[in-house]
This record gives sequence, structure tokens and C-alpha cells, in this order.
Amino acid sequence: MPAKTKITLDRRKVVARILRDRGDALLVTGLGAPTWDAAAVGDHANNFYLWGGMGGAMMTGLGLALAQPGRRVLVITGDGEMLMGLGGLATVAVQKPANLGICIMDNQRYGETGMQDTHTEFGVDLPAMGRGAGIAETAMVYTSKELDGAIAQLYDARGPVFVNVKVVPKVQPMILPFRDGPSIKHRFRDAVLGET
Amino acid sequence: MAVKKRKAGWHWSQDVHRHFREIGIRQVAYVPDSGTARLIDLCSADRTMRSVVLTTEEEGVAQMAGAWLGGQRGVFLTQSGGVGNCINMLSIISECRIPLLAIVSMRGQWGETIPWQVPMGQGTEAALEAGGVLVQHVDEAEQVPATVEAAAKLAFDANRAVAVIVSQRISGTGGKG
Amino acid sequence: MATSKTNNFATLQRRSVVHRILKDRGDAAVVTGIGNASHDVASAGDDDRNMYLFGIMGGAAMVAFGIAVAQPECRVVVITGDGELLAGIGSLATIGVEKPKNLSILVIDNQAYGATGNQHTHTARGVDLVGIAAASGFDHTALITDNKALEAAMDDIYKKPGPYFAVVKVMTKTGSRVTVPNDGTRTSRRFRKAVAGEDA
Amino acid sequence: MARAATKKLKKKTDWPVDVFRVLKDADVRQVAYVPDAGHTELINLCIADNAVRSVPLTAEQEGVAVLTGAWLGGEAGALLMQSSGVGNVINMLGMANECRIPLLILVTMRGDWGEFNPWQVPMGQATEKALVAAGVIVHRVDDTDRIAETVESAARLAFDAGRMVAVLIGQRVVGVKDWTK
Repeated sequence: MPAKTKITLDRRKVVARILRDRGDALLVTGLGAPTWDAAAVGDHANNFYLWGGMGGAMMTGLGLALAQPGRRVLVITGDGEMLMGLGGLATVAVQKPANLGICIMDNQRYGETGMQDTHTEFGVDLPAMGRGAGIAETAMVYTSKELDGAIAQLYDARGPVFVNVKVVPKVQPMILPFRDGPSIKHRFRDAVLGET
Repeated sequence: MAVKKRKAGWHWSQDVHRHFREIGIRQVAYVPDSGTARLIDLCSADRTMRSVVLTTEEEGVAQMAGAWLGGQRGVFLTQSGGVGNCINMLSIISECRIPLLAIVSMRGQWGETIPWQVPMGQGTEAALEAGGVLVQHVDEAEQVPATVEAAAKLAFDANRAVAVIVSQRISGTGGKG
Repeated sequence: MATSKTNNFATLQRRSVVHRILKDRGDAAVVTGIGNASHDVASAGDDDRNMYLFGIMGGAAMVAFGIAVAQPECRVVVITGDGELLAGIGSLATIGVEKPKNLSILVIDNQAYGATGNQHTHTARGVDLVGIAAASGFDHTALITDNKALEAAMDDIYKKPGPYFAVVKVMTKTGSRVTVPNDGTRTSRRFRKAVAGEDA
Repeated sequence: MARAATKKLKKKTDWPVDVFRVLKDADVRQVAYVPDAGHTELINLCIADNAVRSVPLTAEQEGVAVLTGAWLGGEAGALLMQSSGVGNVINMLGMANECRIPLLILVTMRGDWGEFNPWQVPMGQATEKALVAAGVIVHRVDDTDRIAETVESAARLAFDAGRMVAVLIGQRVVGVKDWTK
């Protein structure tokens, strides 16, 4: 694990870099900035944007990964959202979905409510928690070189993979995807399953 | 917003924080939220109170039970969505009849623009009542201090679980996410 | 690393472990999690400074945290099960950040949900609670599997600055059921008087 | 005693077997649960079936998210829990409600019929109200013979009519927990 270094990565660029290699991967985004980040890269029928249900992104990804074992499932969410559903780490570790990659955009802040510090600002180490839960493939990312390795893990390593990318807590312009839940659901299911 | 009678720059949080001091609130548990951000800032800066930021709201209910067991008064600040995480933990409060003062800042209610906030916002009051919590509403900024004051009496003097529901009309949040 | 086989190689007996721990409690306050932990603690003798929690999964650590903040001079010890702790695992991050010096959390880990029929919990399948606690910011942690380690832990539990977190691996076998005071209105007020004084 | 002191069903019936068959008929492929005495037999049937993925959870709200993902991925699922767990899922149900995700939830009741533990009563009495507050359709069943039928109807409402439905299986049926044994 790299020693704690300066945080320089820009979340928009990180998400763009991750999604460049997405192929036919399915994406679940946690509420708030990760959803805006994905929208900034460009809307995609394989994206399921969460606009609510804080703490549920990773577990939504688990259910999806179990239902679609032939597809890579990627969850991109924030540190605050992840902290609200930590028990899910143990559940995911026990289920061992080989096709699930979880990526935390960790700006150490609650972005949607005023950039207050989260527990990761004070040393809570999410990948170490993931390892403690029993997830073997984890990474803590501070640099773009580490990011390259982590992206390979997210897409190719035997899951579950848990990657935590430290990103600068900069407020970005909001780029909002559509928000009507039934429509997001239908489009996603149509894309994954064909017309349902 | 109806703050005309108050000095420019007045915010309900100032009076509420002052009242917290007066009644000896010593623990403040919260998940960060824009609706209560100013109140959280005031409490965090106050050395007579221990501010505790949580990962999820039900921790706060349990902490309030512990605070009272240890002889201190606490207050629990949450967004309405967080209420939905607390219903089970509230049975400690209800079963032991432990005083609870909660301040709930609403989403999914007045002028909400995010549809995903609406189901929980519309279920907040019913969920609190199902959890055995008395609900007091306030939808004018000027009335918040008096409402919190009354709720605190009900909580700490009459030994009840009380939530003050601060309308989205006051916080004015709900535009983005 | 995680094994899918659920073997429990523990040799310690949960009840004797809990009784040993409580022998040194002095005037420490004890909060118990739902289920076997309450029976283990109550079977050592009821105490005004015991707060037994029933009915709730995942709340014991944060109830104890609130007490620890309110009574910084009083050592507060949580005795709970692995399933109970897992249901509120986020509490570890909250406590790891807040670092109350007078709080110790002891997980009596039989790798099963004792109260509902001994189904395996996640700890039987490779979840390492000590590792999670360390990742959450606990500087003092231990995995206790024998009596020697248990004896060595007494100072950590009661004397050294916390927060302290330990998992004690025990056999699945439980002790007999005892009567645990379960009137919360009574136990809560009794506890408060004992810990916070008459005037609280 | 190693076995939890749960009195067996008063009337020995095979309702878990019947409910399992209903779940199979509804093509339920993921069953998420927090272990619970009342559901033990049903859970064991699910674990034994290779066509059903069993997902034990640390907390119930995870299960609502799992079923949302399952549905997005084209599978039907069911969530099994005790009534106290209902108090943990209200917020997460907002997500399923907003997307109108079909949810089938089977709840075994505590704090209900002949409860022994006072601490179970507040949540047991709040279970139905909390679910209704969250927009869930509630079916209640206190008669062993009607459990499978009720679950079947609930599964239809969930998966065919696209609704969130909970079946509350009364403590009268599940059995009264007796700590003195």
C-alpha cells in the first residue's frame, strides 16, 4: 500500500479514464457527484444512476452482478455513500461475485450537503476495511500510474475488486443525467435484457 | 422567507444553538446535511458540546440513548431520509422511555425537484410516528427556536421522544441533489 | 483468504470468558448486545452498572459510546456478539474517528447468530472484524483465542487508554439461559443512577 | 443449549416447503436474508437449491439494494427478514419506490402474538405502519394454511403488477420464542 501522499487526482478525469475502457460493462453510480461524473463522460444506456437510497450503490451492484454473471458490473460511488453501507462489504466478500468492481471516488467530503469532512478525512481506510471484510483485490490510488493498475484490476481481476481513488475535494460543475427513476430503470433493463 | 422582524443576517440556528447551551445539551450527533449546516457549525465550534459525525443515522439514536444513560443531554440532527434508517433503533428509546430530541430537516416536501427524495419525504412523519416519536412541525424560520424549545421541554422534562420537523420551506434546499 | 468452509476451531468457552472479564470490572459500566452476550453477563450476577440491550441489532457500540462521552472518568465496556456488531459496522468508523479513551468493545465471536438458530455469520466466512476495526482507526486491537491472551488483555480492557477493540473467538456452545432483567424503563434508570449519580 | 430456544411450529405443517415452491414458480433466483429463526426452514431450502442464489446480509437495507440490482439484471428476488429488520429498510425503500422496482418481502413477526420480550413490541407494532409509510403493500397472514396462498398473491402483485409487497407472517404461525427453555 502506498504511503499517504498528496491528493492530486481530478475526479472527472478519473471517471472519464475509467469509463474509456468500459466496453459492455454495466455501471451503477452512487447518488451525488459520481452520478454527475458519469453523466459528464456521456450518457449511456448501460448506466444506472442512483439519485437516492444512500448506502445502497454497492449492494445494487451485487444484485446486478449475481443476475448478470457474464457481464462486468462496475459501481462508482462516493466515500460518504460507501460509509453509509459498510456492512455490505462483508456481504459482498462472502458472496465473492467474480464480475463486480467497486470504485470509490474518495474526496473525503460529503459533496452534496456542503463539503463537510467524512470519516475518510480522519484516517478511516476503506480498502483496509474491504480487506478486513475478506475482499482480496483492493487498491488505494493516489497517482495516475496507480490508477492505471487499478483500472486493470476493476475490469480484469477476479472480483470482487475494491478500489479507492483519492480525489481532490473540488466542487465541479453539475452535469445532470435524467432523473426519472422508472425511465432510468426501463432504459437500463432494455439495454441489458432486450425489450422487457 | 419571513425573517423581517429579525436583524439582518439572523438565522434560526443561532437561537437554537443558544437554547441548546441553556438547557445543557452536551452531545450533538449528526450526518452532515445542508438543511442543518449552520446549526452544526455553531455546535461544532462550541466547546461545551461534543459534536459527533456519524456514518449512518441509526448510530445517532443509539448514541442519544447512551448519552442519557450517562447523565447527559444530547440532540440528534438528521435529514428526513435518515429517519428511514432509524425506525428499528428507535425501539430502544421507546422501550426504555428515554428522552430524545431530534431535529429533522425535510426533503421531498416543499418545492422538491428531485423525484427520488419524495417517497421518503412523504413517509417521514408516518415513519416517525410508527417509531413512537412525537412530531412537531415548523415551516417558518422565525418559529424554529420556539418550536425547538417546546420540543426540548417535552423531551427532557416530560421524558418523550420528540422530533421537530423543519420544513423545506425554511431550508430552501431541494434544487440540486 | 476467506474460507468457505465454516470450521470453528475455538477452544474458549464464552461464559467463562465473560465471567473472567467481568471479575476485573471494578466500577466499569457494561453494555451488552442482544442475545447470548446478555445472558453471559447476567449469569455473572446482575449489576446496577449493566445495561442490557434487547431487540436491537447493531446499537450496543454506539449506546456505549454515548455513555463514554457523558462519563469520561468511567470505563465503558461493550460485550456483544459478532452478528450484532456486524449489523452496525459503520459505528466502528465513527468511534475510530472520535477515539473515546474510556471505551472498550469486546466481541464474543462464535461465528453464529445464536439467538436465531446458530446460522453462520459473516465472520465464519472470512470476515476479519479486528482488521476492520484497525482500518476504522482503532489503534489498539486484539484477536484473543486462548486464556493467556485473555489475561494479557485485562489491562487493555480496563486501564489503558482506548478505544480498544478485541474479538474473542469462542466455541459455538452456549451457556444455559438465565433471567436477564428486561424492563428497559427500570434497567435504564437504575444504570443512570449508578453511573451518573442521583442528580442526573 | 446450542439450538436457539424457539418452540417449533405449533401445528407441524410444511408451509416453508409450499412457500419455497411458490418462489420457484415465480422464478425467484436471488434470496437475500438476515438469518432468522422463523425463516430457517425456508432459508435452508433456498440454500439447498442450486438455481437460487442465497445472499446472507449484515443488515436488512442491503437486501432492498440487492433486489433492486437483481431486477435491473433481469432476475426476480425475495427478501426474508424479521419484523425488526423492517425498521432498517424504510429509507432504502425510497429508492425502490421511486423506480417502481418489484419487491417481494417476507417478514416473520416478533412483538406480536404472545411476545415474551418487551423490547420487541415497539418495532413489532410499528412494522405494518412503517411499511405503509414507505409505500409497500402489506398482506398479513395468521393462518398457517394461508401462507403459501398469500405469498403467491404477493408475488403476483410484485412481479406482474410491479409493486412492493410485504407478507407479514404472524407470530402465531411462526411460534412464540421462549427463552426459558
